[in-house]
Amino acid sequence: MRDYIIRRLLTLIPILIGVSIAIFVVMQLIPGDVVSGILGIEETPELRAMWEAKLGLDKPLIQQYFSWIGRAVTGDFGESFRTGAPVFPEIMNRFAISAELAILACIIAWIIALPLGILSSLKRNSFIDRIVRVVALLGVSVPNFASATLLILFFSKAFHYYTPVKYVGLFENFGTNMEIMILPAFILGSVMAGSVMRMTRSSMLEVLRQDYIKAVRAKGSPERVTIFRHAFRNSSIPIVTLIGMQIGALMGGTVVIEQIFSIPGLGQFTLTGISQRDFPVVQGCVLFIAFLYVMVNLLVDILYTFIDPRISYS
Amino acid sequence: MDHLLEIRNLKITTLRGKDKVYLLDSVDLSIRKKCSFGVVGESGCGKSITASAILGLLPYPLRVAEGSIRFDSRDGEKELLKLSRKEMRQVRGEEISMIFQEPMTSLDPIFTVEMQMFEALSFHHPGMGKGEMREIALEMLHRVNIPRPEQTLASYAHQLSGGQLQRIMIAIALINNPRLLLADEPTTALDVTIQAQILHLMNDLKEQRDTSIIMITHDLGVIAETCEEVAVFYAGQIVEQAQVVELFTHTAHPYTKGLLRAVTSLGGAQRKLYTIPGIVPPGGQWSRGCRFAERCEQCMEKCREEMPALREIAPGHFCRCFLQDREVEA
Amino acid sequence: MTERKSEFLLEVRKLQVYFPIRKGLMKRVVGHVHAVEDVSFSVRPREVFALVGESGCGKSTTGSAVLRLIEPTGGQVFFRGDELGRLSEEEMRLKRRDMQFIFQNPYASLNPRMNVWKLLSEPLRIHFQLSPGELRERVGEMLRLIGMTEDQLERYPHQFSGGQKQRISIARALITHPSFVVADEPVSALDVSIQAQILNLMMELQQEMELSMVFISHDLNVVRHISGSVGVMYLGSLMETGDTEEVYRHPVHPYTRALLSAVPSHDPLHRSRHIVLEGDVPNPADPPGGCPFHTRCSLCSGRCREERPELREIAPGHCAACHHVE
Amino acid sequence: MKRKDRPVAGRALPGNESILRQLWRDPMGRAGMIGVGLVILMALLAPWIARFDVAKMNSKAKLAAPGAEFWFGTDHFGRDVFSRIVYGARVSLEVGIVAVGIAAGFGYLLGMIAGFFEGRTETLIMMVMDVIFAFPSILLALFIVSALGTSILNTMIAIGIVNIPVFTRTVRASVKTVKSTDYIANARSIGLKKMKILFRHVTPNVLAPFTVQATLALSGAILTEASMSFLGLGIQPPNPSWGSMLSDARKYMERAPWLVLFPALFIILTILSFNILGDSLRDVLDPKLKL
Repeated sequence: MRDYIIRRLLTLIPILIGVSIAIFVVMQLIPGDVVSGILGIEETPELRAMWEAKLGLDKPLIQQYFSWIGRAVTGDFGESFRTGAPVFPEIMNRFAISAELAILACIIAWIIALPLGILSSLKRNSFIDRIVRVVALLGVSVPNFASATLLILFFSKAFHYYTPVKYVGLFENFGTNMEIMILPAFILGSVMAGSVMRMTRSSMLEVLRQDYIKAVRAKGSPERVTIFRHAFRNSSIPIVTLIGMQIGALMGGTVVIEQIFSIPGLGQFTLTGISQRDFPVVQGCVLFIAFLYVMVNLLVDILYTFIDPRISYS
Repeated sequence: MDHLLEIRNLKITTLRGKDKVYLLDSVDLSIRKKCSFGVVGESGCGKSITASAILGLLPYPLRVAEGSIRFDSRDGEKELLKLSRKEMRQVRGEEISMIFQEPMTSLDPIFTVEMQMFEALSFHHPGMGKGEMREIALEMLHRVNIPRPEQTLASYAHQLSGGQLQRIMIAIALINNPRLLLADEPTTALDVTIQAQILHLMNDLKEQRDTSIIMITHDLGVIAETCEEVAVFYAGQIVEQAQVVELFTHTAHPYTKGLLRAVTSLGGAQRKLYTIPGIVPPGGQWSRGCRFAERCEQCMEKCREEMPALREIAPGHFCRCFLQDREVEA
Repeated sequence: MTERKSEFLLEVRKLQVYFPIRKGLMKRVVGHVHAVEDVSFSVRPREVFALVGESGCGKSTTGSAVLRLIEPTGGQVFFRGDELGRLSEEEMRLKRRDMQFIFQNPYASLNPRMNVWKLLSEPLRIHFQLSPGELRERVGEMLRLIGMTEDQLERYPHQFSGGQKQRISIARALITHPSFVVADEPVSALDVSIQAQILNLMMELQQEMELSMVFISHDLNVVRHISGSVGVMYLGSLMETGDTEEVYRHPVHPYTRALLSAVPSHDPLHRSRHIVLEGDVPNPADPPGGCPFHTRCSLCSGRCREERPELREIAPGHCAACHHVE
Repeated sequence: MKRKDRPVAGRALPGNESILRQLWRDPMGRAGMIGVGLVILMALLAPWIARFDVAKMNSKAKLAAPGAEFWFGTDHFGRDVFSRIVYGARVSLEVGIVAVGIAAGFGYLLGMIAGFFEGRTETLIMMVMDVIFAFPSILLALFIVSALGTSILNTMIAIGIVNIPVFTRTVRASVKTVKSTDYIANARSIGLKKMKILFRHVTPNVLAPFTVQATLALSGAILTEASMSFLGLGIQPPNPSWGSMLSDARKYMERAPWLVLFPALFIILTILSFNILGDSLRDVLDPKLKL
């Protein structure tokens, strides 16, 4: 097990190096020039040289890459071109907000999806099953920005209710924070719930056909035990895989929702960085998000061993 | 009740598209107490679904359309098809158990053998302590000749061989001392030498206990080795039923004859093997006459028009064939 | 290479197939599954040689390795005097016209997207330059041999029953008129009553086309019926070989005896007295030293644990690998 | 025996019975086909259906409610929403098809190579795919577009690149499955050359999951384009895109809710239709994957 984790961590290195090179190369392609952006009409050759030296843009590309990556591994993602503030602490602040949103969305998704998915697999082809399948299909088909806009419209027209515009932290005022977060979390959660429901249903149907389920029933097992202890646990591997991918995608993938609801999360930070050509912010955010994604995948793989004794990575 | 189990007029249907299709058609079976009863037939003849129906475990979309299954349980006679879910659960594993064709997939892969043996006990004896359960489990594993019971209890299915797993399945099935054991092709997936071990074990256990066995198989050899009475299924019906010795020595139905000739001609003197021409008609595609007519060498006009009844042609020997009627009448 | 004259069409000498087991950080090879261990046998022209044994004994791997569908780890295979292991991939590919393989599971071995015409004409297109007319003729002739009609040419495999599919896959193997075929459990995926039909067909074709065959099966009755000589395998090794009737009537190896006695008899009055073997087959990744069978053998002695018995001739044409057989 | 001519087992596979007919028989498949068909028709016939120039502003009719002249009303520049929706279908489909084309083309090639040749090539290809996969797709698309500059073509390229790994993985996985089947061993045993095995036996059997993936990816690509345009980094004005129409409409939501309703409705229905079609197609082509 320990060997496996070490091996997986080692294979992360080339992927993360690849990711960092990809980011760096793409950043070089970005048209427009930061320095002229900063200086505007006051640009003089001297000022320009000074700024280039300050930002390290006068060095060869390879050197720029290594100095960036060298500092990145120590958690130093440089300073924002715009604000001059260090990027890493800001990423962590934003990450906390995005993580809260992601956790809420997951909880909502699982509360909806798992029971309904199981129910629909047990009542296969019944009325309930059909309803669940339609709901799940809507969940995966309705884009989050569309449902968000429609819901905002609905709340304003029907109840004259508007979500607070100014973000308030979780520890500043719990109530207001929840008021801000619950609608976006619900929207993100419903999209996730759609695919989790479908996966749960198909995976359960697959397991329910297995001989050992029949054998468990033949022992006189109560349905509750058959379904939860045996069927659900056995069908959870693909579900866990899917959930892992979704959590990975939630890191930064919430950009649209954060934008609509003015939540200062990681996605919004990246988006602002992109539109302002703020290299260190974009580089830092994207690298951090990719790192999170790979770590979530690793955690999922480790989780497999606790679910299924046949999977051992020794 | 004279018998342990009485099946009357059992009909099972499935759905093909929107059509209802019969897979089992009016089957009657009576199983005596302390008897090992063989059910033999080719795949799709309805033998396995009969066993599933007894335990109420038919997979979707199969259903019992009609019939009765009466069972002489410890607390009186029960109509199994009319039991509530809860009552049915009390019968399963406690009074009627089942073992399956594929031992490799019959144990839940993510739990230990111990946990699954304990389950079988605790479903029916909720108050039983861990110590007592462990004692019983070890005793059962010992009975089925598992070499290292302690170690086996802590194992998972993928760590054990097919033969060992089938022994464990038998141990689990017999752990509550049921009155009836349904064995659905218990040795088909196993190698010959392992099959010999398992059949040997089942014969031994039968001697020691009062459990009746219904042995479902496609292999007449397994029937000859283990059973006292046998019913031959063809296309969802019983075509012949008798004591084993009677069936093998005074075979009456052309289908049974064909099956026996096909296996005994193997390794026999003549080079060309005997074959029954054609294939088994699938469920729902049966003609109104005798279902074997298409493949029967002695098929008559009448056979295509009319379904022969299952008649007693000698004491305890039943056969569904017009040829036998003629002999009886003559 | 000098042409070696031999009475045998196929000679297999000390064939070995090992599969590496990889583990750990760098996927190091930590051991090998000894799937086939020093297997030697020969097949005469027009002879059916059967390999029989229980699952995992290496009989199918042997069959595939003979035709280089799996590359052997060691040993030699001579076909008409040519050593197959020395042929280039291209030479081997051309050789396949003359040596074919029949698969166990007709449901899986026929490409679901090819109809009967494509399935049967493909081997001919690969190995012969035939005009469309000749192609039709050869396919038509083969169809008649397997008892099917030309109006079925446009159908796809899933439209046939298991028995018919196996007929098609036999036809596909035999349409180039090979002189040698490996048939890997060709009837075990089929229903009992269909098995006999396919076996009859195979025996007819074998006679008619003067085929030599390695017939692989776990079914002792089938093997007795179809083969002229037999090799009994256990844990990757040959335990006993010889004329089929001789081996069945007078088995000498303790494993062969147990195996034969395990077959259920079809007579309820004479239930067979089984020699019931204890325990399971050892793990081929970690085979026992000495005789492979010693862990389950009733005759096991000190020598059996130490020394691996060679296949020795104990009567003319009858060989066994056991220290206790004289 | 009127059923005699029916196939003995399994469903008919493509190649001998029209896939379209099978889809049509299934109510869900029919719904998906109708939905997708309507969107395609709308896109193809846009110049004839649209009643006004999509970019033509009309200061006299700003934020007009739906009515006889402007069926779906007008936006804050007085542009006809109906016409913009109709042309928006064209943009969505163009972006979707080209992006999926890019993704499917590269994905197919890479997947085939990785699956068939294995070894180092495979490791390298899959590593690159893992790298692409490590970014949330919308963020990666935004990132690429910001580097290349916002334009329709660059949007297509960005969405295309993002979707390559899914195709590579699907194709590689099915190549590996197909490769281990008996019928590939069979093709080898009759003496077929490696390349011919690849094209004659592997490709047709990989096509089924590939087609399903393509349909589902199309709905994904349309969704990504709409999201990017919603954020202002996709299709640029004055080109109509459902995503940017929805985004612009938010400011006037109170006064002119139809500006939100119509684009939202069309996005939802389009993606729904493609998803339904993809699901039914999977049921028809690959019954094993059936949900």
